[in-house]
Amino acid sequence: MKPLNRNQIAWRAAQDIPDGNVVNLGLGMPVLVSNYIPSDRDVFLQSENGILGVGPEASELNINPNLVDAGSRKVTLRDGASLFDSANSFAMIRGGHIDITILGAFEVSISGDLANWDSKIPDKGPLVGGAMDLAVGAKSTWTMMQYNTKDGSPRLLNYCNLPLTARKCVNRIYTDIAVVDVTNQGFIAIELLESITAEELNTRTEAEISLASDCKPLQAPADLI
Amino acid sequence: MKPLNRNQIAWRAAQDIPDGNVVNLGLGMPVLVSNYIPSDRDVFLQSENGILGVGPEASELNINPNLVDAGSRKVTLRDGASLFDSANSFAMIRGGHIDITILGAFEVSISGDLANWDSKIPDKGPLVGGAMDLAVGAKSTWTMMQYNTKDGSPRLLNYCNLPLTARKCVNRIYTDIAVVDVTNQGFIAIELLESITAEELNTRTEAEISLASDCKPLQAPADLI
Amino acid sequence: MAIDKRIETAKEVISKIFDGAVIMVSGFGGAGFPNFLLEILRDAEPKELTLVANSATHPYSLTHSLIEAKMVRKVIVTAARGRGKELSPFEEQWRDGSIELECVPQGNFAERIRAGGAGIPAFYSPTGYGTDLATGKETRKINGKNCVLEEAITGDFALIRGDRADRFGNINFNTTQMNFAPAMATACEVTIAEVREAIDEALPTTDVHLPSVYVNHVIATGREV
Amino acid sequence: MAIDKRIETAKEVISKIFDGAVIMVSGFGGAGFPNFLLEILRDAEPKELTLVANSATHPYSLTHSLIEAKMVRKVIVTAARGRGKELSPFEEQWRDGSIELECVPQGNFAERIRAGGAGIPAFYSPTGYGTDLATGKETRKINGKNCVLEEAITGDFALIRGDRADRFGNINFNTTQMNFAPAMATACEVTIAEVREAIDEALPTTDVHLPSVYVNHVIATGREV
Repeated sequence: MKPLNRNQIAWRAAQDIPDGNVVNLGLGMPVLVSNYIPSDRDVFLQSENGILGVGPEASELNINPNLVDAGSRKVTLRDGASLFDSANSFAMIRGGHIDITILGAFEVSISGDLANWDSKIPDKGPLVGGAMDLAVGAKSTWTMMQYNTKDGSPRLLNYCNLPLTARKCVNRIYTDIAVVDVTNQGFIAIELLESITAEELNTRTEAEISLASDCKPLQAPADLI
Repeated sequence: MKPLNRNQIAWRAAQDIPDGNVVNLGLGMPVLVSNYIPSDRDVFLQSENGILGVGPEASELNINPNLVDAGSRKVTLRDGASLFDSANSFAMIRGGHIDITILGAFEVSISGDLANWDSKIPDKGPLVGGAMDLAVGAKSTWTMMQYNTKDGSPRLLNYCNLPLTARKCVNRIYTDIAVVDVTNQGFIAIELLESITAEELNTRTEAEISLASDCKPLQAPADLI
Repeated sequence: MAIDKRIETAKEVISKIFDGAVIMVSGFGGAGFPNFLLEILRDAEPKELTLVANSATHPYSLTHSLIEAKMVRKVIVTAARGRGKELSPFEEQWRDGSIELECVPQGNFAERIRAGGAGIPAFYSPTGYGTDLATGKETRKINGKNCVLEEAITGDFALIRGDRADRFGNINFNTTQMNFAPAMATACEVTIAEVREAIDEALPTTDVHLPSVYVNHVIATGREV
Repeated sequence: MAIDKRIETAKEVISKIFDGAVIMVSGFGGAGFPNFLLEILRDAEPKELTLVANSATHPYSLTHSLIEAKMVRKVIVTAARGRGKELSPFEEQWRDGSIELECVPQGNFAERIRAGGAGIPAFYSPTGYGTDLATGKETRKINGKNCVLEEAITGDFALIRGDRADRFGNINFNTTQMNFAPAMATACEVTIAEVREAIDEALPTTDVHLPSVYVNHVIATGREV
């Protein structure tokens, strides 16, 4: 199996969302997760601009220009949805009523610190949005990311180099080559691409990382492209 | 003219509510004010349990058992009314969006301190309700009261004896014998019953009180009983 | 699996209310009391409860019946005064020192509960400053305004009353039935809602006053109030 | 006198926006931008404005046009990054030091505005703790949670967009058009609302999302968004 592509990473994360959960999906890769939630699970997607129960993207037929999600996509509502203002939406997020948030990440530290909002491009303005609130407020914070940067540098670090989004918040990391839990014993890979050895994983990680005793092969449907 | 009765005091206060104002009326005498608002003024009554735009008391014909005001009366809604929960209602009150609150009072001090919630009856439980929030939050706080206690003791004092509701909050006092402004120069009677002399008013007041240079006779319709 | 929070009888969920639990009970002035659930709770007889409710003594609410049954260790309320000159059961227990009382201004009460549900552990409020109800609390002058530090209130179980619910747990309220229910539902681990009617299909989003994420169990009573 | 907050043209009320005013502008992701009012504001050309808006650079919002016209001294936002690699007009002014930026996590942003309208001068939030956006802010550990002291934001003028309004100033929103508008309307001295349609008769209470007390002027634009 080759390293997972974006849709395959999204598929893999989607398999772990429990039935009945309320989930907020960040911009970028995480929003793809909504395409792969198993059909036997009834999941409510929260959008921080004021939706509980985001439905599929709108088509020409059912578009409402005022109904958008946090990624500015024109969306629909699912059965049982509700709407509210931003203050109430973040009361829901900060108050611990979201089961899982899945966020993109630049870096994650071994203690679960997350850096995902400021890549320090000179003179480009900051964009924090709801990331800090979601990372602090959700019961679980998962990240989705490429295991390494484009130039091969590690993203799983002892300490984040980029500005932090929140401290000690990440519980699990979904990547192209491994699924990693952030634990009191450090990073633990619970799934790993079969073609990658523990030694190679270590060289691609700055911090200590170990394999779970029952570490499984990381797999995803091959037809997701 | 005899000292004003409860309805006459309510009538007198009602005459001073400006057109277009939002007013919260406390339990007891203040709620009577709603009966006497001049018909040329469009006033919205707020009830702290979640109504902006309380209408007349409900009759057998239009009663909704779930629609009550802060005094537990079954009420109706006026045209243009809105409804909200208690947290939002007190956000409205605390946030300075109520023009006037009219509250009952046991005592008012010369600096505008109000005591109206705890009369210190032995072993009876306290009842604070929304009084402290209203006294602090409304743009103007008026009180309605008998000028003296049943045994003739003053209620307009140098310092309140009873537990305070809020400090420096009262702007105006409507009573059976005078209308009194609370100012930086102390209590100033702006209307006084014709049968009462300045000297008598002084003996019935603990704190310093003076008459406004344009102090008028306190009057109210005689047929209000 | 299709979400369905409706229950046929409330006995089982109420039986999970443990000794020492913190229970929030909605209702104000005759509207929004969950009296159906309170009857069952009284029969379940958990002990040493802390009750968070607007009033400890309101005759229309069965909150007082829990106190009379000696199930309550402490109340957090805005009103605890029985009607009439005789002492109410609450006042007798309070005089005897067998029940603890925390009396809170109604706006601080509502805001502290909202804060509990919104992940705000504490806030500064101008209400209550300089009064007996702020005794021992930290104070601070902010932008010239004297304030009191108020802590969030959270609970184990919220018992609320609505008008209609759907199987997802979305709640609609009839006018002033709303009062404290939305805030209380956000602030408790488990929320049990009694409603007049619980429907199969989803409530229209425009009818949802309390989003489903805040509600765990729904029971239809058929009762108008 | 019958209340009627509807205006035929917005030029006069917008002309009252003074140099140095703090302006809040609603909208998120393409929904709820008061672009009709922003066009008039840009032509009125007040200077040295402070803008409180979710984004300084959103292409669908005309907020950015005020910045491009050099009318803005400071922005308080959650997003200030232009799309693409080239610097946006905001980013150029920011680089040159001619505009001040306060970047706030979106939940703290919404809550600080809500607090401004609710008379809460400051609150503790867990969001942002330990990040660059909390630099210099007071921190405090409350019940084991590290928090940052966040101050309320208030403004002089709120420009918001709704769907329908009545002559009293009650506002109804279309789905996610709501976002920051209700909180902003509560937090400003003067609120001007543009809506698709402004009607003579009162909105049904069940349609009112923003009570009339928070709205000063209403103008119908006929526009869908």
